[in-house]
Amino acid sequence: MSEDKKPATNTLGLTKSDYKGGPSTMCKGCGHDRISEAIIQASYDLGLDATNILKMSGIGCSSKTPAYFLGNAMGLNSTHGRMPSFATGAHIANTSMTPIGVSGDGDSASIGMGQFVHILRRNPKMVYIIENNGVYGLTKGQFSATADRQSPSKRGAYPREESIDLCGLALELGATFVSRSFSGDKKQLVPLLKAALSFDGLSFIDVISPCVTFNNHEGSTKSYTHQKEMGVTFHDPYYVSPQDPIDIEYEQGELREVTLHDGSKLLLRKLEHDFDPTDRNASFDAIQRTRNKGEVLTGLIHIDVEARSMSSNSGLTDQPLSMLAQQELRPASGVLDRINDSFRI
Amino acid sequence: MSEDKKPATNTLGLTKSDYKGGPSTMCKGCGHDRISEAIIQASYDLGLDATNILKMSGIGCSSKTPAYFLGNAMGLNSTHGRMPSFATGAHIANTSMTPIGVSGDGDSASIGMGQFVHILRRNPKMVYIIENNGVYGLTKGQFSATADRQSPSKRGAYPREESIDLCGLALELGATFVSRSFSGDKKQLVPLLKAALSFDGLSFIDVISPCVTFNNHEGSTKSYTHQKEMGVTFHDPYYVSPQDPIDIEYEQGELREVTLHDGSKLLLRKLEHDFDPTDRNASFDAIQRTRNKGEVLTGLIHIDVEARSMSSNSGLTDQPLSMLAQQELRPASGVLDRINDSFRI
Amino acid sequence: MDPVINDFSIRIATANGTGSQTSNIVIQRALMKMGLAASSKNLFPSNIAGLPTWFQIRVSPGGWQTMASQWQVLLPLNPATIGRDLRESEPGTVVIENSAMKTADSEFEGLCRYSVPFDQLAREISDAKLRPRLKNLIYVGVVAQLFGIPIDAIRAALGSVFPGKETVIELNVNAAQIGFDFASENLKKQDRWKFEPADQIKHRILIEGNEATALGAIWGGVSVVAWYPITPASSLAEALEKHIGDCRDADPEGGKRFVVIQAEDELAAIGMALGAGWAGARSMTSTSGPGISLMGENLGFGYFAEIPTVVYDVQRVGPSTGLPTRTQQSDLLQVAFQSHGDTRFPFLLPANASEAFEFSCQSYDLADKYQTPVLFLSDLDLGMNTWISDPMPEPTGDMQRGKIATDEVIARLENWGRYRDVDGDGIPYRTIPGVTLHPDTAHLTRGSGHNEDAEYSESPEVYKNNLDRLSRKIDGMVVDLPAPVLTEGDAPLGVIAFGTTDLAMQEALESLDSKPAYLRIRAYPFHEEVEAFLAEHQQVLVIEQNQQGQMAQLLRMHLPQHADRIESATYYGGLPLTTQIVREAIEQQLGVETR
Amino acid sequence: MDPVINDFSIRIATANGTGSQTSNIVIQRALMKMGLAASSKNLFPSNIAGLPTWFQIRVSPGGWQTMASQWQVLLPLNPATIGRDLRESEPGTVVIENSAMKTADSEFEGLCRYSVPFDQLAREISDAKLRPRLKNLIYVGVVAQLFGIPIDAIRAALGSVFPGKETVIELNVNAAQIGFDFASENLKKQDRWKFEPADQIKHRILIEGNEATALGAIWGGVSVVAWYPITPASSLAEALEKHIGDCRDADPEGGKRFVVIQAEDELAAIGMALGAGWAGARSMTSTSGPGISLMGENLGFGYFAEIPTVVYDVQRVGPSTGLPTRTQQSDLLQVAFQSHGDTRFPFLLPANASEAFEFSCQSYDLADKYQTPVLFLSDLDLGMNTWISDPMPEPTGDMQRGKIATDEVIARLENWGRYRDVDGDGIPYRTIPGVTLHPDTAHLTRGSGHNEDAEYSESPEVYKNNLDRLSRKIDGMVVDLPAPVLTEGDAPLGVIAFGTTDLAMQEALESLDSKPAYLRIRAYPFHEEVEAFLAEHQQVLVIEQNQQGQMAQLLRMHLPQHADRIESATYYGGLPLTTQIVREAIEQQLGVETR
Ligand SMILES: Cc1ncc(C[n+]2csc(CCOP(=O)(O)OP(=O)(O)O)c2C)c(N)n1
Ligand SMILES: Cc1ncc(C[n+]2csc(CCOP(=O)(O)OP(=O)(O)O)c2C)c(N)n1
Ligand code: SF4
Ligand code: SF4
Ligand SMILES: [Mg+2]
Ligand SMILES: [Mg+2]
Repeated sequence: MSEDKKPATNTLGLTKSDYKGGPSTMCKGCGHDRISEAIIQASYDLGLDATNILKMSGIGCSSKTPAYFLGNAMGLNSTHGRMPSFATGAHIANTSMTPIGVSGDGDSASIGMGQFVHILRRNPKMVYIIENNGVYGLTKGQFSATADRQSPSKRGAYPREESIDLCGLALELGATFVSRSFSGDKKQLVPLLKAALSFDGLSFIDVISPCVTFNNHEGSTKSYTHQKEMGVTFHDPYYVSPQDPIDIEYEQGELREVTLHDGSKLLLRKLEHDFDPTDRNASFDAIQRTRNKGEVLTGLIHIDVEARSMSSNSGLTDQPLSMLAQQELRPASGVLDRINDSFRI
Repeated sequence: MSEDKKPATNTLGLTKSDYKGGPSTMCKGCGHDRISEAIIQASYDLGLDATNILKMSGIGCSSKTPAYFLGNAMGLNSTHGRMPSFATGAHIANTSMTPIGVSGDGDSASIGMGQFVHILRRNPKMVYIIENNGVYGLTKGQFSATADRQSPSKRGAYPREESIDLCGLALELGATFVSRSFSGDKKQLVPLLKAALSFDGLSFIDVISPCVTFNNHEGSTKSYTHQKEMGVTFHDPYYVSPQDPIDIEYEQGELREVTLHDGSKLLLRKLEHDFDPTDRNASFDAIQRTRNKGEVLTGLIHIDVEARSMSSNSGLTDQPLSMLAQQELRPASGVLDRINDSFRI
Repeated sequence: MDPVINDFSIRIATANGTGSQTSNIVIQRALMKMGLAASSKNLFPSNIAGLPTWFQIRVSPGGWQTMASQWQVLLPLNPATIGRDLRESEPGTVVIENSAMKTADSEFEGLCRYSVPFDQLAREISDAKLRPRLKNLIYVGVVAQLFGIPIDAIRAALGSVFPGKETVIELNVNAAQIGFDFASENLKKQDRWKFEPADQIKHRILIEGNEATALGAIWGGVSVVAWYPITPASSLAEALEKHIGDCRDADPEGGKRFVVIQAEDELAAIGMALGAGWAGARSMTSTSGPGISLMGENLGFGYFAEIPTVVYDVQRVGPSTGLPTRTQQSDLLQVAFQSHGDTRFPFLLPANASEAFEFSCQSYDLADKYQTPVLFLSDLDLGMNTWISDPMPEPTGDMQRGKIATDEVIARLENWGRYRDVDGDGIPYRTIPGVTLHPDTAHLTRGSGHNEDAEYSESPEVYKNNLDRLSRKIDGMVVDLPAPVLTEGDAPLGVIAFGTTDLAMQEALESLDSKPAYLRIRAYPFHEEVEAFLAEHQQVLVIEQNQQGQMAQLLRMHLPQHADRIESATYYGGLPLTTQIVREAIEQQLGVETR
Repeated sequence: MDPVINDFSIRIATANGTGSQTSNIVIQRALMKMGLAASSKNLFPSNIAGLPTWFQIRVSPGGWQTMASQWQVLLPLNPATIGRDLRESEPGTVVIENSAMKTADSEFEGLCRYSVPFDQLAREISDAKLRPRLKNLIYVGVVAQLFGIPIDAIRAALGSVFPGKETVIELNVNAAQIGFDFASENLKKQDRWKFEPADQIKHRILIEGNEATALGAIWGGVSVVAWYPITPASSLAEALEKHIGDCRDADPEGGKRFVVIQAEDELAAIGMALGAGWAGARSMTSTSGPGISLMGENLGFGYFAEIPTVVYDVQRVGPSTGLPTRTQQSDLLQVAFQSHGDTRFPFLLPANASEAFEFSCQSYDLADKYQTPVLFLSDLDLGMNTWISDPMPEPTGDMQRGKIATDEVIARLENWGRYRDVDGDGIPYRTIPGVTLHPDTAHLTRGSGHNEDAEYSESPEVYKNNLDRLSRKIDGMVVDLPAPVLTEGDAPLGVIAFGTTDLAMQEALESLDSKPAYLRIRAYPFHEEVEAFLAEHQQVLVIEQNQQGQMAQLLRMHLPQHADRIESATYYGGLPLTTQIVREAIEQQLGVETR
């Protein structure tokens, strides 16, 4: 009778579901799933050819998510904290491939800090997303280095150390694309991802992504679940309460107080629309200023449009190294004779 | 005939040579030796009891130097890049001991970056010195992560990556004592060391310390030797030219252009005497401003006098953990019965 | 059909994160309240919520805690695995199914089926918000009614799970009662399985291996703990942090006598542990495979610089990330020769929870006495399952802090040097900053070549002598390491096993007509008894939970004269070892031998 | 006193950083210009300037390049070591001393002493600023005059050291002439040592092992190099970077076909190498002991995820920092079982520079074909000393990239899966992003449990099958690994050695009356020939350069049926192995056997 409703397609003639991956195994309501969705949306919008993407990750709940988006892209789920080096190697082997690196705050800010710092310096063309929940999700709720100093963990202890501001750190290290968003802020995150995918260099996105299951306590700025129900505290370590994800929308320049499920508050400050992210001093100032006020700055904090990526700088041939043939790799016959001769005394 | 000239002594009745170590095996003129001398001087001036110091280091020329100062102090020359963790463990085992950690830019800014970042967050009471020459001395002249972007190495290649400003990084990470000096500027370095030794927290000192033997090329900002003599370039990789160390003296607020042996220039800007290092925003500004001008800021850049060290925060007993006796460590008899009971179903 | 009393297993299949684990524990504890040594195995996924998980409870007349290779009762409550769960069940297995799942009748063929409308029953829980947490208790009630667990035992079990929380307990009991009532009214007992009170537990306790290990460390005097989270080791450090404040008195001003540091990674954790060990504190770190691999370089430093510390490796399935929530004994070769160069690391192999306590406690004496990192190798099965265990034994004797270069020692020895072997046992007198105050003791500890006075040296002779002394020292440890345990047999076969394999070995031995002699190795390097055992048996079978037969390989290396008679039987699927696997391996070996 | 021609060694003791190394090389090369196979050993400290260093040059009729255990000529030019240098010299040794050192005459007793006022002679070098660099050439002149090296040979040698730098060459020749003239005028030849031209070198080249290894990598097609500096491996990556731009053509626009990345550490270096290998490039990293220890976790990932890459371990003296500038073969056990869990890594054992080239080149085919990290184990002796070597052999045959899941393969196999063993050899068809474009090839490579289709799995059977396939794959490599080299003998003994021990073995064999059979192992896992060799010999001696007899241990593990007959002889002082040590070990063994 009626015609079949065809799903919408993008410039490549692909539907949005062509950009999906396998079913997620995150906890229901986990912020990480929202980020996967944003990646799917941005890729669809851009008409991305997923076979030119390399999904790279470390270890953690966040690092599992590459299984849940861009099912047509190859991916590598490496070791804990080492995504940056694997991504660098994979990308340089074939610079026509853009890595989307997904990491966690434990993965990048604790064990992976060294590689995080050094990949920022190297600046390969890739998207580097940290799904930042201030906690080790997969190992069940220990603090990470981005945990707020004032947040008690599930067992009630306070982290004793200074929390790391990943965007401030990236900026200090000379990163050329520094941004932050919130997992449930599709309106901000999707465009940021699109910009990131188009940038010639490392685009860093710090995405605050609340962990439903751990970090769930009053006073936390990165969580949105609760353990108390009907005045009865269960303390059941084996029960993971399914939650609805938090979605938010707010305007540029606005300060948004996100009230989380447990009643705790997170102050997000979106950059003004006339903010000039190409001015590095202004970027420093903006971070510094909001930080002093206890706000978390979101948006494209810094971009250096003149920066060139490691790959652009490397003087490499256009043909991927991974595809060079024997005649391009092995010196012509005769060269070894010449070399041998040069070692004759 | 005349009375023996007795050497001067300090408050402990010790002479300066009581603070010396074994003979140095650095190259003649190496900046690192000047730093050892400054440590000896500061310790003598303070009347330090060296048996309360733990000399800690990693691997590198710089990391060898603890053998050359404070011969009465115990020391531990650990593995490459891991001094921070060894120092943390040693100090917490006995908080009445203050570590003087000596590291290199390779040791701390490359392989050791993760531990460097995290010890800054933890903030144990210790002095953390990076003898910064922009180069891997002991492995013969490869770039380190603090090499200037514009400096060609001995073989003429340029580092492709952004150079790390260790003080900027420390400040961003919330370090509570951030300072920089030059190995040959005794007048600045000795007082800084004295302040550092008295501070309750991690006192970070980035000391620019030219490598005589490598990094020796025109245009470098961290070297002071030369390969050309009489117009004849030897390129003799086996000859290490002995040099005089560079000593400088300049006033607060002054910009000092240090002309190095090879003709290259280093612009040092000493902080004004009225600079308020307790204002963290001012510290950020000062670093940022000088950096924009291509100057290297020296002096006590930041100090948070209210900060408390890891040890002060840890709620530890005053008695060193290393000295607790069995009766303080092993629960009284009876406790285990109670514990066993608690596991009875 | 005669009833079978107290001799069957219940397998419960659910998804993780649903809270079913609490219900499972309640069943186990309720049985214990009846005096039954109900053991449990938790087979959980590497995931937080939603993936398949199984819990298996076993009761047997012998009180065996080995995982049963078959279950007699199945609760296939996870739609994702029900097909497979049913297929893997033997004919006659009792199945308590959720009638809402609408599984084809054909799938239940040959099985003894009870259908329960769990979802419908759940609606009887009045509060909708609490329903998801409480509904699992319904199957507890059904099981209780069908197999003879009194509701009072359930209530008592809940009391031990939620101590003091009367409201919570009541809410849970009520939910269980729903299942209980449904079963009494609607299910007609068609099977022969039954629980009855007994006196199997006696003085024993229920404890996780990791918790016992952690308590052992406290009694061992650990004061600096540096760790990095990783399954299945996390609960060790977490249990330690939980208990140490209670067990160890603070000073009169309330100052703590320990510190627990969550390090940024395993490289830092071992660095801190070694730094603290060097400075004289008893220190430790705990991890699993990937962390052990990262510790290699620093462990080598500890070996060569001679620094005491204790490293716990709760083994999981490798290689790489492997199966992080499954059990294995596959880090032996890695640990024994960890780090480049000629190194060797002693390790301890606890087989049960009370040994976990004992060896853990003892490790600190060993590390101090021999001035070297000591490895403690348990596994996920021991570490993360609960065990009905002998009580943890109060350590006898005083702490041994080993040889320390006190002023008295230095005066006595004349020629003291940090690395000088004055007693002929390879063990020098060590320094502790702030304790050894004699000016001669100041030196720079290093991982590079050093002479007996701890001075830098590149001399070949100095180097060789030092390495030989180190080797002598490690070999000499056997006198203090836990000796192997011998069980005599009558069959012409000797069997060697270690760690958690012990339980399956013991049960297998009981069931075998012709019994091989059994040697349980408890430490490396090996005692002389191991050589003697090999010498006495024409054929030796090493049973272990890894692919390569790593213990067999270590034995072949160190006792080459017997290498040709060492056979290897391995299981490495990651599940707790069953008696059946062990028995078959032995029978096969005996068959080959006697044929 | 009859002259002895071309059969003695010269040992030169100086401090490092003084430029003496240049002079030493000039002597060696001058001898080569005379047609002599003058070999050299450089014994340098872990330091940049000022510590003791020795350089030993050997000429022998057989052209042996083994380090001589004694020297016939000594130049004790370092005041810090002169006493010991003299004491270690045998009676009759010729000593060329610096008369300014004022060593007591008694120290020279029994030695043949030539005194040279080096400092005074140095003043004849007119330019004071250049004097420190040139003055070492004076001893070159003295040696030349005393033992018969023509000044022209010195000049020619300098030409090869400073190619094209005529002024520099002249300045140096002039300085050498000062010494030469002094010797002719003042020293009366009292010894019998003499060089004479000969034709020992033939077609051979002079090359460092690391440089040959680097060239092998270029010919092997490496395109991604990630490394971190460490002695004695640095010169491998540095040589590679030096040569690759010249040897490998850029594209027509000048685009490079390789990249060399100095990583921030070894963890990152192996990560990059594996990332690149996974993405399809031929990749490598190079390091030494401490770096290998840090790579453990990622190597295990490479093993389990099946990623090709080549890892060079230029071994130095461990454990820990050990003696970083001394040689050893002590990483075997570490490398074979690196990483937690059941892993196994194949490794290659080159014995000389041309094999270094060959094996290095071949490693890339092996890694690609077997989809696994391949280890290349050389050592400081091979890597950092110069060797008179057969020319590097042009590789025969084409590069082998192994099985790749092209569209054609996928169509043909129907049931392709990333980890499915369709050919029965354990080797699956791998994917390369951008090359394997079939939609079915997209998957997530992981270090956690996975099935044949690369999907996440916690199934025990899937895990076991996968691990067994991996094991089969690694075992299967022997067909492509370099086979052992057998030298028949007549004594009732078989000797096994490998790597740089080969040279001393060969020289020892030549000198022995009764010759044992000699098997040189060139790779792990072992070929059948190794088993056969063990089976054929009642007694087998494994000679190696480490403390534990690590190769002997590997043999005992893998060939237990022969374990009881495997004896071990080890040297681990860190100096290059001498023939004497090997000969004595064999003689002792034969003595025991024949007595
Ligand atoms: C070497 C190593 N150490 C420890 C672990 C255990 N581990 C797995 S995930 C994880 C932390 C993950 O935290 P994060 O990166 O923040 O991810 P999240 O789960 O919070 O998304 C840890 C410590 C590991 N897999 N490997
Ligand atoms: C794990 C490891 N990797 C590499 C090395 C080799 N190594 C020794 S010192 C050094 C660099 C030292 O540089 P830096 O810290 O800047 O000290 P400097 O010599 O310049 O003072 C390196 C890479 C090592 N010892 N250990
Ligand atoms: S544990 Fe936290 S981070 Fe992990 S899946 Fe659940 S909600 Fe997400
Ligand atoms: S190499 Fe450089 S850093 Fe090392 S001792 Fe010499 S001058 Fe100093
Ligand atoms: Mg996290
Ligand atoms: Mg340096």
